[in-house]
Amino acid sequence: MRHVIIALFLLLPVMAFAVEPDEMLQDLVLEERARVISKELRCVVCQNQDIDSSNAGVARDLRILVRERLVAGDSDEEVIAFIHARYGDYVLMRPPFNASTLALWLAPFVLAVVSLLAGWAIILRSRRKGVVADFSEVEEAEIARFIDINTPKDN
Amino acid sequence: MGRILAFIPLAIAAVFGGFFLWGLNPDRDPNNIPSVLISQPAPQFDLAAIEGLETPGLSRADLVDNAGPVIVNVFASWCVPCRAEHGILTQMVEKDGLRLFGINYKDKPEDATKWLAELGNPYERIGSDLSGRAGIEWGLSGVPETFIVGPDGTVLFRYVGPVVGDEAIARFREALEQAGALPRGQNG
Amino acid sequence: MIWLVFAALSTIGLLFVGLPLRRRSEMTSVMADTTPAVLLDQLDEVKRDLERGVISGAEATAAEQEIKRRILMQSRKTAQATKELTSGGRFAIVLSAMFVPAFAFGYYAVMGSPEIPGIAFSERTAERQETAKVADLTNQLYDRLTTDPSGGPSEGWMLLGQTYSRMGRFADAAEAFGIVAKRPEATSAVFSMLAEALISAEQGVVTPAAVTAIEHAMELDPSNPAAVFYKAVALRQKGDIAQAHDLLVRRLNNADSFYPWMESFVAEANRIGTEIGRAPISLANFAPMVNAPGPTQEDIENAQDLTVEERQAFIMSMVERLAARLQDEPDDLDGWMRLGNAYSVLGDREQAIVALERAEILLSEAPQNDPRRQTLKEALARMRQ
Amino acid sequence: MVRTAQSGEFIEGVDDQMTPEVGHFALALALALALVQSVLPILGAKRRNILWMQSARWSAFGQVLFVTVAFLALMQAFITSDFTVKNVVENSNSLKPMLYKVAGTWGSHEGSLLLWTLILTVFGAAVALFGSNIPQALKARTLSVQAWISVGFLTFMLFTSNPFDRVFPPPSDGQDLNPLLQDVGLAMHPPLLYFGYVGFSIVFSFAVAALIEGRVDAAWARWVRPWTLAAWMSLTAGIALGSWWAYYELGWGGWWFWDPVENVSFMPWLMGTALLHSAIVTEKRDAFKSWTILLAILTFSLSLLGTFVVRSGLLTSVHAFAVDPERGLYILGLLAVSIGGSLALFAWRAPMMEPGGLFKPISREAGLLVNNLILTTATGVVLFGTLYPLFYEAMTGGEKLSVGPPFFNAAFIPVMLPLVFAMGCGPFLSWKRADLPGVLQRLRFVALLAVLGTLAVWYLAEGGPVLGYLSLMLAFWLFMATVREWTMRIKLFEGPVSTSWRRASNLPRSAHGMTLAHAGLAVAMFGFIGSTVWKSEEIMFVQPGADISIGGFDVRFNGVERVRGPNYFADRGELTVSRDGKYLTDLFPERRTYPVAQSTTTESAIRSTLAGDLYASIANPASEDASTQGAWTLRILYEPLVNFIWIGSAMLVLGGGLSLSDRRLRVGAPRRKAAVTARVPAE
Repeated sequence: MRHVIIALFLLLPVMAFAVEPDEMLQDLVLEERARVISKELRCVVCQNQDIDSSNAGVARDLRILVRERLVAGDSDEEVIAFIHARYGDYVLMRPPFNASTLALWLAPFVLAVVSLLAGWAIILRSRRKGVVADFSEVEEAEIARFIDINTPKDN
Repeated sequence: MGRILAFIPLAIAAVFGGFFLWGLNPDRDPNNIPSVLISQPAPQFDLAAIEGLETPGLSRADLVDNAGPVIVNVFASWCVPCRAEHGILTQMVEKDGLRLFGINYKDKPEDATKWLAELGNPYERIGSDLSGRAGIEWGLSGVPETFIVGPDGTVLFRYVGPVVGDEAIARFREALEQAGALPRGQNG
Repeated sequence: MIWLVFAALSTIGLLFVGLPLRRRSEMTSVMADTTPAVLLDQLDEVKRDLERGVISGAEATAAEQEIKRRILMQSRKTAQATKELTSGGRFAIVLSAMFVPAFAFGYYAVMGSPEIPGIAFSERTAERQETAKVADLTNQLYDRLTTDPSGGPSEGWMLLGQTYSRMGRFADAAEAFGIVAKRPEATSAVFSMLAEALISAEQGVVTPAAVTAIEHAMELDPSNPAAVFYKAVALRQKGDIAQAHDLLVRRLNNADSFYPWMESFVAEANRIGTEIGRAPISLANFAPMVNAPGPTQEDIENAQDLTVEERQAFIMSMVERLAARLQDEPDDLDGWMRLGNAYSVLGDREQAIVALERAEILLSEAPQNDPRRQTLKEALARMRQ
Repeated sequence: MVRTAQSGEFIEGVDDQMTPEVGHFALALALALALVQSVLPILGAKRRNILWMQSARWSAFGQVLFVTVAFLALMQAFITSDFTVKNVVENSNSLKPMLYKVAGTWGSHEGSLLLWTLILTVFGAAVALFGSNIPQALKARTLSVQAWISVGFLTFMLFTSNPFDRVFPPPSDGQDLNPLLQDVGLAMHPPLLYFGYVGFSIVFSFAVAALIEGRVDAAWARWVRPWTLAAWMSLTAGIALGSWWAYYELGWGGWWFWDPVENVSFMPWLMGTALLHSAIVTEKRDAFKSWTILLAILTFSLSLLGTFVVRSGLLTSVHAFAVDPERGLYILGLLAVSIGGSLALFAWRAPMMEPGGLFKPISREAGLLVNNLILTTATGVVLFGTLYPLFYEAMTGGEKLSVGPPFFNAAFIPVMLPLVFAMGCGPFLSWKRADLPGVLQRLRFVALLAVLGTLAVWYLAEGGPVLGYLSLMLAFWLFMATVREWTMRIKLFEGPVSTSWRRASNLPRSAHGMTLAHAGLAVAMFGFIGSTVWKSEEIMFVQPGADISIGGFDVRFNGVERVRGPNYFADRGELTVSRDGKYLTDLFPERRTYPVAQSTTTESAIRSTLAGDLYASIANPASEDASTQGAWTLRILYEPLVNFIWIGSAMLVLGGGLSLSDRRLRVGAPRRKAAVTARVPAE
């Protein structure tokens, strides 16, 4: 395990910014697309970083690759698919929508529906007509005594 | 009804707890990323030899139509764990007669040459991947990584990190046995 | 001193539990339930809100009704809860108070390390200076050796290499030993030290360079224990565990007396022996039992699962047996030297000197060119430092 | 042999040479007290034994004393760089600046656990000290439950992660603390975050005690409220500080990354916020009782979950501590006992609670219900998203998946936006039954203003996503509605200012607190939106003398200078910022190298104004092309409105503080004389 960590660290060059000027494309539209795509791809050697903000060597290679594919005329989806084919689901920051991620993508909807149902049930239950009985004389007296006993008498 | 509802939080917590217990299983390495290449044909790549070294280069064509499974090891002279792994791979070549190919990842030719001269060169072919592009094709996440490729060019196994230590070697040898590169049961 | 502090702390801990035992009269007042106060305040609040016009009159009445209903409930609850408060249970408190120090000392006795002092970094100037001095001297030595037109004396390089090794700079150490190893006068020890440095530098992996060094060391002196040891390591890494094991055992068998390196040999042999199912061996089999009654089967079995301390004690008893035998055969020169060595390994300097001096007397009758003279002189000098 | 002689001398030497062991011993005493406290008071409450119940008070004080002694002992070891303590060796260095030596005390897993326990005991002692308005039996039970948690964490620390493990002989110097963590913001971040995290423990203890006692009512809700508020404030401040740290230390200019560790601190916050609101309903209307209890349990459970995730290596994260499955198992056991136990107790007792006051679909209660449901849903989304990679891996047998910011942004924001809308209306609604047309009438003007404000921004700014404008409109809506509600309460503009002033000062402080906090959220939202939607960025190679223009500023790069710090050296860039030819300021971004820890950090330089931050950071070129020889990589960002995030967060915290200072929360506290008269009435 320790060795693996060493190995991973060795892939990190001297700290640099994530996106380097020499990687960037002259074409501003393509560059903008590249930045957007980069935020969708995970740096596989880092922990929860997209390749756009990672300074690992592999991330840099992937960024250059993304730009090369864009220059070659790929669409955004094709670029992502190209990298997805090599690194698998793990590389996608936005999990793909398929059978095994159905639960994840549906979770917000399911939770929202459950919440709505629960809220509705609670409100239904709470609007029942309560018995608004007045207090009897004995009860009034008891309340008055309670208030009297418990009122601070130091003033 | 209320009684059943009151149990729901406990039930959910129990399910979560079960997953956590599974997640703590010591064999699980949260940093390990499975390869999409397993059971897939080895990727297309064509790498020239390391400049100044007699060992020839490596391309996908060299990984198909072999008599038996071969090992593809990604290494670099700047990678400390690669040194540790080197002896073990050498031994597999010398003692078990396995065929070993190398991809020299992002390494200066002169460094790689010096490194191999110092530690010995067990590789049959070495491709020099200066740009790291072949590494991407292989879905590389770090160095070293070692693959077992079947005779038809199918990737059978991938090991991330150095094959060092009894446990790692045992795992690797088991994969070699399954691939048919080693006779079964030899490793006790 | 430290136990005094612990005792004081424990007393405080004990008091913290025991304190409720004092002061008894004030307690009942604290027992008042403050729920009524909260309810009354809520009533007040409705009144205030009404005055401020935040709520309408109807809202205020409804809210008041609700709070009054709670008051009613609370009032009945209070009426029901007539169960008397008790204030006994003093014994449980005393017992709990005693438990606190007892538990703390019990835990600490097992887990604490009272023998280790805390040392602030600023108090360690002497040590730092020492380290700096060693580093400085090492650098000086290195400079002298490298600027020496004749390449520097081998002794110098060896000293440098050993210093580097001790500092953990194995690659540098290997370089220093490597220079001597290229010279014609290189002994087996030079090569084995080189091998050791090379292997340490690679974190235990035997590289081809290390193998070459081991081979050279073995050629020059097949009995060099260090060479044999690393040869075994190399064999084991190549997968020839059986051969490695045999090699270690053979060397142990060839030893004529107890040497400090034997322990690591036995440990290594047992470590790799388990992999191929060899029976464990015991140091006792090879310890200096020339004429003494050998260890019983029971001894051997016991020795196998000993802790470090127990093993130390075990060796000690072996040494004592040797010492006892020498009382009967005081003319055994080799025996005295072995005993001296053994004591020095065990760290008993005075005993070692005594034994070596006995050997020195016996040795004075030996011829001048007896190699043991030199060994003894060195050993004595080392002990008397 | 020589060594023993020396250590003998040391032991008889100066006092502080034994502090590490004193710390260790003090922890053992704290554990002993916690054990006593976890049994005696709760038994006392059951048997109505006053002595036993009373013992909770002093053992709670004792615990805090001994844990403090241990904490100070560890701190002393860090300050003096005592490398006989393993934890100091691993996390400090003699060259480290004093501030970070002190902060190193809680920088590691062991030290932070000690801090955790310290705060845990502080909250217990605080209840013992200030909770004089809480009935004795409830207090005794609460403190016992708190002591159970103490026992759990003290044993965890002593048996798996002892901060006082020793090394002898000491190494010549220590390894350094991760330089990324050597920062003022971060030094203060964990203590605050833990105050929040751990503060919820006392609320949890109150909930469990109430379940054991079988009594939850308006009074209970009122006793618990100040503790909830205090914990919530700290957590808010802690999260805000952490995000501020990430913003200026990591050099990317981002302030939230949906990292698992961020998420696990965010979830207790969301739940805690729900709890805060649900407790109001319980207090005022005696309703939502089992729900409030459940929220109290869940909030602290999520805090524990956070601790578990950070320390077990279950998920990969930038911030996680060293991975250790054994520790993970121990915490999982702790989780199982505490969360499982409390939820089981809940399942058993909750159905027995009496139903509370009734209300109509349009009412303050319903509004707070909406708040609770949305916050719970949002928590669920974050929880599920954070843990899904683990679930996925378990279900598929080893396949991996990433759930990153794109998912959270897509799932979380749409869930939360309706809450912002509801927040605008909620305070206008009266209890039980609200007058909907009246409320709508009052809010018509607010809605109009929100639309106008958004249109104005749309006109001024150059485009942006629809979701951005929708969020902006809601932020305007929330801000205006909150202000409108406040002016209505104090009848501002409806009479003389003096009357309004008098009304304002008569208003309970908690009302002002709510207004401030709600407005704070709106302000923070402006920050979130501005710095996300209208952020601009320039990354380039620059030679000295180069000019860059960004966000209306002109930046000139003057070159780079090598400077030295106490335990690092740095390349410091010099930038001159001007606008329309007028000099504004100089910026000095640094790239620091820490030789001992062998790592590098970027120190960004920021020109902060209310309108936005000009944010510069520097690194040298990674490639060595001839064309870029001598050039430096410069990254300049313009982040509009970003400071509103921290201002809004500060308003949230202050709002909580105002609420906390409300005198109603202390009703029932004996006012010395009153205490005597409030003697148990002799029936």
